[in-house]
Amino acid sequence: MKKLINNPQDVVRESLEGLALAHPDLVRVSFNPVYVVRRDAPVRGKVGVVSGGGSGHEPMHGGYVGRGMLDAAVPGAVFTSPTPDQIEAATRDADGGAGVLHIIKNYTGDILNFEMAAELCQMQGIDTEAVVINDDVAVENSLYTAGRRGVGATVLAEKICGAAAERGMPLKELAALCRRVNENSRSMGMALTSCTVPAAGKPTFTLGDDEMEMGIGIHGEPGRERMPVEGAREIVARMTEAILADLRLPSGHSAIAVVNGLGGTPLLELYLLYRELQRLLEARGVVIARRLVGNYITSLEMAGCSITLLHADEEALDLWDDPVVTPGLRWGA
Amino acid sequence: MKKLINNPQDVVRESLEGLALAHPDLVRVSFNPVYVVRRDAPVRGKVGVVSGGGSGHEPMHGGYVGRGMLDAAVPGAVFTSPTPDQIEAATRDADGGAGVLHIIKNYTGDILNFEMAAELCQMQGIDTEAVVINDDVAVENSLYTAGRRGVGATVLAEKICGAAAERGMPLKELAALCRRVNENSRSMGMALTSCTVPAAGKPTFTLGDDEMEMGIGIHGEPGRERMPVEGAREIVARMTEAILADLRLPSGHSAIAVVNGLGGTPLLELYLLYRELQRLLEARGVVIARRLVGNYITSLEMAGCSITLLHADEEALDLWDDPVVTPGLRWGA
Amino acid sequence: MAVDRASVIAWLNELARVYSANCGLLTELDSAIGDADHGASMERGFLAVQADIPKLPEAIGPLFKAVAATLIRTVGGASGPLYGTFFLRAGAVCPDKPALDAHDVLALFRAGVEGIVARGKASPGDKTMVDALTPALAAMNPEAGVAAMLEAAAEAAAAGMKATIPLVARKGRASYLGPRSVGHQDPGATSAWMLIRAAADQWRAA
Amino acid sequence: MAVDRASVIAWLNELARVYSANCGLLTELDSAIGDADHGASMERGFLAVQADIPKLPEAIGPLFKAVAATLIRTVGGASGPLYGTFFLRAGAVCPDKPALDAHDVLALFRAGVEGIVARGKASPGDKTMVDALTPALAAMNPEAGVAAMLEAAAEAAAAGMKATIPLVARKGRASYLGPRSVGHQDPGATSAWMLIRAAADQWRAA
Ligand SMILES: Nc1ncnc2c1ncn2[C@@H]1O[C@H](COP(=O)(O)OP(=O)(O)O)[C@@H](O)[C@H]1O
Ligand SMILES: Nc1ncnc2c1ncn2[C@@H]1O[C@H](COP(=O)(O)OP(=O)(O)O)[C@@H](O)[C@H]1O
Ligand SMILES: [Mg+2]
Ligand SMILES: [Mg+2]
Ligand SMILES: [Mg+2]
Ligand SMILES: [Mg+2]
Repeated sequence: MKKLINNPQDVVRESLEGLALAHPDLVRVSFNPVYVVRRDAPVRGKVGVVSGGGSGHEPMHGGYVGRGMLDAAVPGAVFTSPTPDQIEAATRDADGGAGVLHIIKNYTGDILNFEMAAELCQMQGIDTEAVVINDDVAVENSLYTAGRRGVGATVLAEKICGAAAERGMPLKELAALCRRVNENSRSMGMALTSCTVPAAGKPTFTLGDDEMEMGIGIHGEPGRERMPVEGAREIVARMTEAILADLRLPSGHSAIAVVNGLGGTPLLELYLLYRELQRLLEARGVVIARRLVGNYITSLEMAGCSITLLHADEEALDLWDDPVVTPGLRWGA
Repeated sequence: MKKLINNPQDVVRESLEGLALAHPDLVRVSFNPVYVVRRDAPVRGKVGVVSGGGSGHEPMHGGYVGRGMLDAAVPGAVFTSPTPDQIEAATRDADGGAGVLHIIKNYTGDILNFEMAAELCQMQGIDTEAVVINDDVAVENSLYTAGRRGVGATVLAEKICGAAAERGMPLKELAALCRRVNENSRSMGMALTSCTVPAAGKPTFTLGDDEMEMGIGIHGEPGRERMPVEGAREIVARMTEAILADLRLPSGHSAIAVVNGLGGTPLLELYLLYRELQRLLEARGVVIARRLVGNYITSLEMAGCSITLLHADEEALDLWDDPVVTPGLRWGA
Repeated sequence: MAVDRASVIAWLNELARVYSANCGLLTELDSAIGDADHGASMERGFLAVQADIPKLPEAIGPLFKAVAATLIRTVGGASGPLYGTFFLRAGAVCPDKPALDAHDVLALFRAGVEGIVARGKASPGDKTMVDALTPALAAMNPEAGVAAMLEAAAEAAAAGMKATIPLVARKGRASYLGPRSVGHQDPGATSAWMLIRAAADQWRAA
Repeated sequence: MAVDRASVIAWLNELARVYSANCGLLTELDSAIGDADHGASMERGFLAVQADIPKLPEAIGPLFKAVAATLIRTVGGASGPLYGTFFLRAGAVCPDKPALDAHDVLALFRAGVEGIVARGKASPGDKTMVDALTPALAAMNPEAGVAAMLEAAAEAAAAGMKATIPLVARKGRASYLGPRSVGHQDPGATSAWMLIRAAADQWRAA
């Protein structure tokens, strides 16, 4: 394992120290317990928006803390959900008196830890609502699994709900909005190479020189199918078809699209993938009204990509355009 | 070679098509000859700022086109300087009547092609000034070499000169400012893995499981020394010492720092490196007044990093803070 | 003989040792059908518990609750809340006496395992830690005494753990794999077996 | 016999073939001490020249200038302007006649090589294409006739190319390597040798 780190055990803490040093104008970082919070939190009267999960997906979530997006982010160890005490402390710090929305990716660990945290918050009279993001079509959503995983839609939900909270939307409405964003979003990912968890010291899996993993998870969980590598056009088509098989996105309607790198994919390739995606959707009459192209929800150094589509109404587009001032996403200010 | 592309020969064009499709509000892309230009170019009365070079370093340069930074960028084939006709056409399109600044990285090919382009421009009565960026301390600046390479300082020069041009600075002054930025900047890079040029189809070099290349170039040119991998702290110290041996940056003074990923390094690691850098500079009494942490000048999918330091005066900091609205760098608007 | 505070501490120390020693193994199992963190998570949690030993309460019930709090605070992931709940529920049913007899031990294991099932909602056969814990519990006969009871439990846990290999996962991260989860031993079932094995080893004399 | 337009076209076709066939080799050489693009660049340039053949001017001088323009427009990097300048200068000194004799051929190679030196400012021994081109030029004796003159030139170019192996690079990208450039053959010297070798092969009958 070659990584630009000191000790595997210190990676998350030292990286968060770097985040705090680099963006003192945007965020504060608490270390005991660990969480990232908006410089000016809590914002009086505003609903707090909090998310969290294992580390290794940067800029998600710590890079999305700031005006117009998250009030706090709770990072766990690499690929390990954070613990209830962290979530509780972050929630307390993010609560401006109007309650706090928890945006949770659908993994057993995330759900259990956020659940326990919510119980702790309730005991202190903090109103919380939990919304579980489960947009990954790579995984069957059946009674016999833990359900679909939460991936790229999390970024969209954090941006859109962050904007709505900033405008003053109350907690219950915000949770409903978040659920709508989730219901109207689907994602699919693929990998060319594995990631290496620092503490594990070796790649989570290995792929042959001509193999790819279709439907990979953002924690290096194996995907739907291991198959021969294909060209960008075929890969984008495969992922987009899987998404559209599960998401109503009729001709003439608008989408917000994320073409996301998993950490080891050059931007040169991501823009090329975006070209393929837009051409494909245009052929179906779908307009990509807004988009992100870059590394937004990663899996350490994994080479690969994911596509997320949100069937967007006017409200979503309008909230999308609101100012956002975070280390990882910034416009309008 | 596994890459998210269609044909190796089409990579640059298809990626630029993606850039154009993704950012129609910011840039236009010409394909014959190939260059990227600000949506609203030429800006009447403003000096045009144009840069260019081989592709494979995204977001540089095409991602830096927009208000407050470049008027045009000229991408060549992967790692291959663009040709004079491209540069000339881009310069013409960027000329608002006040002349055009060429920001050139110090590579033989870039110099020769920009020289020939400048001759063509002169024949058409377009005033150009050329500034050559040569900030890479990995390479000895002796009479017996092509001189130091141009790397990270290019991003700083493009941002700062872009802001000054926006404020109305005339061409000669702008060129002088660009030279000052270059003279006050130094960089150093290192690699953990090689990049793979799409047309070459295999890695440019190979490193052992416990080797790193110190002083790597952004085209995968071998560096100063191949050596055993070290921890982040030692690596940052090694690079920073090399920079400070060549750059006067006295205690009490301010710097703009770039902690840059080469394309395959997770943001988690880059923030960790930033922590090491700030601690090291703090110990020397140097204040990092502004910084970038992320992928700003890359080398395809190479894992590794570079550090750039600019000894910044008030003018540089002030121009740094001006609004910038490009696909790759955005604030203040 | 019975399980006194010193035996409990010996068990916790042994768990810290076992999870450290098997960190690589658990991570390897988790790499195949999960996300390669189970080893580091278990090690981190039980090293934290070990570090807490000097500060642990005297009475065994509160002691287990303190262990639970430490696990919940340091492990994270799916296994943090699950093992945390195990010790929380075990602590809650622990009688207030200096040493536990076989009936007490059975009661606290039962409460712990039921807690895990209540939290995680996994059934036997879902390819989780429950597949080691449920047969272990079923194999516990307090009439045989602590040592024999736990030895039987550890053997049943081992069998349950191995029986996860042919299963299709239906809970947790491995469930995303569907049929591709077949042929791999569940990491959580493995750490659960180690939990019981360590008790059996440490409480042989009890 | 002399070099007529058909011979020139045959040379250009052969260059397109040679650079395509040796794209991998040139890139491999450039990987060792450069940036792994020399093969693709030369192939791209001379395939573009080949595609232009139907539209090339009749007279050899203007024809070479058109080739120069195509190379300058399609190659890029260091070699684009350098080889472009070669053909530009060669075209400029080309006499306006349907076929070139040995003196004409020498004159145009001299002008071309001088153009490369003027553009790139490399001296012999700097480990560049100049190390193949300068000895080639020195070996050209027009009294021997075109075929023998170019055969000698190609052999001298080959020797010059091989002689770059022990050199420390002082120009171009390889110069960044300092002493680490020793032991590698210069990619540009190799493509320059191919340029002359192809002329010698195609103009044997001239
Ligand atoms: N719902 C559940 N009920 C019981 N055990 C579960 C459940 N979900 C997961 N597990 C157990 O947790 C183990 C994984 O733990 P760990 O790797 O620490 O968590 P994560 O999956 O969050 O990375 C699995 O091997 C499985 O035994
Ligand atoms: N100043 C120079 N004068 C003559 N030849 C040069 C000079 N600089 C570089 N070269 C030649 O160019 C070759 C590299 O060409 P190429 O790989 O196409 O360009 P780049 O270095 O821009 O990638 C070198 O091998 C060398 O022979
Ligand atoms: Mg995990
Ligand atoms: Mg090149
Ligand atoms: Mg796990
Ligand atoms: Mg080259």
